[in-house]
Amino acid sequence: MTAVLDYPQLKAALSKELPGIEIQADGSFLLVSPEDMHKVCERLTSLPSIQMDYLTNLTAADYSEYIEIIFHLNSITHNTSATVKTRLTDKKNPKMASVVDIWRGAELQEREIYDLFGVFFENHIGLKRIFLWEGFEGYPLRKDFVNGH
Amino acid sequence: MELNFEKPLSLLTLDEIDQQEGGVIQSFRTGHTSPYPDPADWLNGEEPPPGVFITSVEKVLNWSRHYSLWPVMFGLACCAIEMMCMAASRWDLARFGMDIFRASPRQADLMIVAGTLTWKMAPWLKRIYDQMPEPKWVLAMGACGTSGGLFRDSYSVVPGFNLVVPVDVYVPGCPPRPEALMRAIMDIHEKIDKTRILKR
Amino acid sequence: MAIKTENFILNIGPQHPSTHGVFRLRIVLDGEVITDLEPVFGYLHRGIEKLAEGRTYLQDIPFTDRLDYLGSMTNNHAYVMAVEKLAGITVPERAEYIRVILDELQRIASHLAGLGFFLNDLGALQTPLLYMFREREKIVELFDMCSGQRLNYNYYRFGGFVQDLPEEFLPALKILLDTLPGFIDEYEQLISTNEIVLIRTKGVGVLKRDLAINSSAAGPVLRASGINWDIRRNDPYSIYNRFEFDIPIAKNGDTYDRYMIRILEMRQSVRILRQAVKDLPEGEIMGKAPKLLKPPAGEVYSRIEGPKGELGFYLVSDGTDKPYRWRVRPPCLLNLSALKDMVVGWKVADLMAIFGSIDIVMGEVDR
Amino acid sequence: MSDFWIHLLVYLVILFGFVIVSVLIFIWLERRLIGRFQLRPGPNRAGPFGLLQPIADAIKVLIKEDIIPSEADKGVFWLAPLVAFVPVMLMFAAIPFADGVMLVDLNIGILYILAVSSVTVIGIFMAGWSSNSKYSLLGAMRTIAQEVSYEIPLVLSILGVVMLTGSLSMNEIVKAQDVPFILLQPLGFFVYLSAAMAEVNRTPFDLLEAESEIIAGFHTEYSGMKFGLFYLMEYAEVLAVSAIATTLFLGGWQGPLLHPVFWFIAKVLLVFMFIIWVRATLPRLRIDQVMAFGWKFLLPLSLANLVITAFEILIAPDINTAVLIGINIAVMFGLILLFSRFYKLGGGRVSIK
Repeated sequence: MTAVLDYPQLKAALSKELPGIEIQADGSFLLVSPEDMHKVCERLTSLPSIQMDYLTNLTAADYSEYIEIIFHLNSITHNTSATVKTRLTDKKNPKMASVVDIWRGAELQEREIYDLFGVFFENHIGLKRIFLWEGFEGYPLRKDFVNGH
Repeated sequence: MELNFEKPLSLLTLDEIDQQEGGVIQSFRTGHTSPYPDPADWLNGEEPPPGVFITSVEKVLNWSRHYSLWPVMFGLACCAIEMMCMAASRWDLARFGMDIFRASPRQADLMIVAGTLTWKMAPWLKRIYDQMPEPKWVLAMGACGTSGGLFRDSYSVVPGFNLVVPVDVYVPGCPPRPEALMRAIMDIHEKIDKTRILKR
Repeated sequence: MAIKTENFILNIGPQHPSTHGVFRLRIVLDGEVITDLEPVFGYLHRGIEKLAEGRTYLQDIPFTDRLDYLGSMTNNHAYVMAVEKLAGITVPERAEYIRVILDELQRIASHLAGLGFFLNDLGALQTPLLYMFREREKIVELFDMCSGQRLNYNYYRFGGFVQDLPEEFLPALKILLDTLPGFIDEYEQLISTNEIVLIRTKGVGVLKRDLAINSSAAGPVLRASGINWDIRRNDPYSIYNRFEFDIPIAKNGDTYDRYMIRILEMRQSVRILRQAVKDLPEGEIMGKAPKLLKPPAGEVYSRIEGPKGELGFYLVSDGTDKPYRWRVRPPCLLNLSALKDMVVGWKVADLMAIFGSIDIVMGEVDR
Repeated sequence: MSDFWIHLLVYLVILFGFVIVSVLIFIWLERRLIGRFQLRPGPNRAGPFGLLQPIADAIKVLIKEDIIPSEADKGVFWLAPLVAFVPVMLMFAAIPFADGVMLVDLNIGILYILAVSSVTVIGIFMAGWSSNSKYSLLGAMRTIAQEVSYEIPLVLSILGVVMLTGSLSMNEIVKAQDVPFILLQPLGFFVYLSAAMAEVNRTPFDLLEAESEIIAGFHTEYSGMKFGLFYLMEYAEVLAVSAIATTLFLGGWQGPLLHPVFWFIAKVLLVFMFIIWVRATLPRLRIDQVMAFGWKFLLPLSLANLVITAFEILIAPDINTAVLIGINIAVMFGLILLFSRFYKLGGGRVSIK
């Protein structure tokens, strides 16, 4: 059975490793601020006790005040799973550091988020629209995108 | 609609090529809003004049086109699987002489467009249609062909193939059963038998 | 004085006999050897995730059929299970068993189609494809009996099924289960030891172990590289923990292993089907589910082991009858993230073999 | 003088009629047989048992629109089908249908056939090059590599037969076969058949128009009558190859009681069905594996075959044939197993910097 990590304990382990950043672990996920998301992800994959080496799913959701980026992670060795989220409050041009250098599987999923939500990922290895064509204006999966022709 | 590059293709960076293609798709989308009229001139043709020689030549030529209709592979989505099932052993399409699925449009007569057509794919469909030599027919397979089907109000789906190419036969169903597709191909055979070679 | 050679950019366009639908590859060739490769997606992007947000939960089930249209039953199961987890609906015993039967049948049908297309890309002029379509027709015949449709079934409902299996379903399934292992042995004799298939696939397109994990590959592609990760075993859903079957793992992750994994998985599916048919209980089919489903606000990520890999649904509900966010984890798309590392250095003919062995369906890649 | 012209005219009509009719029969046979291999009936609607299907194909292809791509090199594009088809027709001039019944009984018959048959490569390459499309160019390049490099094992395997008969004339070769040479020259037959299948681009060497890789190879851009000519050329080549195989190895028109021409056609059909059977079952080899197979496997085998035949002729001309056949077959299997042990087929991955 894939055990879900106990979030407060995970929060303790991470804040011991990275003293400066603040993480919330209230509900069923870990909430991290976008700036130090990259550092947290590095720790998650490098710590031998956690070792979240399998990025199952990376997606986004457009809420009224922020765009939420959701990481579903798995550890193949320990057979555990975790959900880590970050919220981009600036909805005009949301920006975030890309995690391609940590998980190669994130490349296509980040391109999809850029294409359908407009979230720009810094130092991504080839950030282009994946599904729509270059001249398409607007980001379809945003709630304010009118679905007409 | 041609992708006319000023510089040769190999010197262009990939982003410039993408920009060019994006521009083509965008202009294609705005340019194609009204559907092509369905070619139905064979319907109201009056009986051919009594000249024996003309009708028998026409009969032979139509017979040869009827039995040697080579389809071009244009499988887009789920309908393509049903098209393959029809070409497989149970509903063998080869009985009608159509077993060679030509990969290159130059040698094909019939284009079975099977699946959902998106605006990004539309210019390619038009180009493949233009590349096919003259006596050619189009069979729009599935609900996506007639009206965009399940995805009609999506931002990236062409609502009906007749916006892009003149369609001869529409096949309802999502996906239509192989028997329905076979029936549509027989409709095309009927159409071929009735066409007048020498336009009067 | 080195000869000045120029690279040859070839565009394996959206319409191509062996790209399994509308997938485009821009490859840079040096003679026959591929030096660079850039996949282009989006020619079948119908925007299903945007359309699904505009329809109620029940009306979204037909969308799941058209995602991976070679594995509609498993897609339905994944989505329906996610909504049941979200709304807390329980499924009766008989419905769980029927779901396992239909999933394993769909896995065999999807592997048969995938292997057929793969051998077609190796150049064996559709003959193996038509033999494997003969078996697939039998399974599609069974699905036609119970759901009335040959390809997009729309048969699952929240809480179970609307109609029970027709009475001629089980006898036909028993006949199929007796004949299928014979056919799989026939394929093994004809193909697995064929000299030309071995030369074309052994050691070609190797996906190493850590790159497979890092690039979130899933299903047969992951297990071919030697990683023991199968959702039915690691994170059992529905009643998979009641059946004993083993997970085929290969060692060196080349094209031959990906082919052999699918053959062995078909044998395991027949084993599961035999156990499921043996102790299929009687009882009602439909659990207690409201007609107009309004799940409580919240989110869920539930996943199953589809034929192509881990198929997950991430649903966010805001209490209304329409989902707020409807996300599919596409195994076919993520299996392609390491395509470049597997293909660079090989020849054009190998590109087709490697691409065929990953076995993707464009409906799920582009959504 | 005049009977020469009459002879020429009659035989020209016979040859053209024979080739056209047998190509039509071959097309029908191939589509029906591949259908039967794939559990499906194959064309049976056009006429009884689909017999009129090839005629329907031929008429349709002839009246199809003939497209010449705009950037194509018009002259070469137009000439390519001719340069590819004419040599195949020339090959039939020296093939004996019965004792002495042939257009011209050249005393260098087999040499003439081999010389003419290598001209089709130029026609195919002209087609690939002039249609100015990437896929055709890739197909053209593969053609040259494959057909030129399989010419050598082909010639060497035929040399074995010529050594046994002592003459190059096709008629003499058939007459000298009281025992069909397939028994005296099993290795020669094996090398000849594989090299001929590569010459004619049939699976497992059909790199040329590999549907799954490069669409339709050199005739991607051809349509209408030009494509019909290529289609005809492809089947005429297979007919020529099986006709040569029967005259050289299966004893040509020799047969117990029926008329010689009947035996000749029956054997040609037999070889053709074998080629269809191979095409319907085997997958395709990669281009570098085809090259390695040709140079590293077939070539040494044909050289070894020459040495053994020469050895047999010189040292022991009067062994009775049964022992000789036994030795040859044993040598054949020994050599094939020995060679296939220590040679690697084709390179693996090229490391890209």
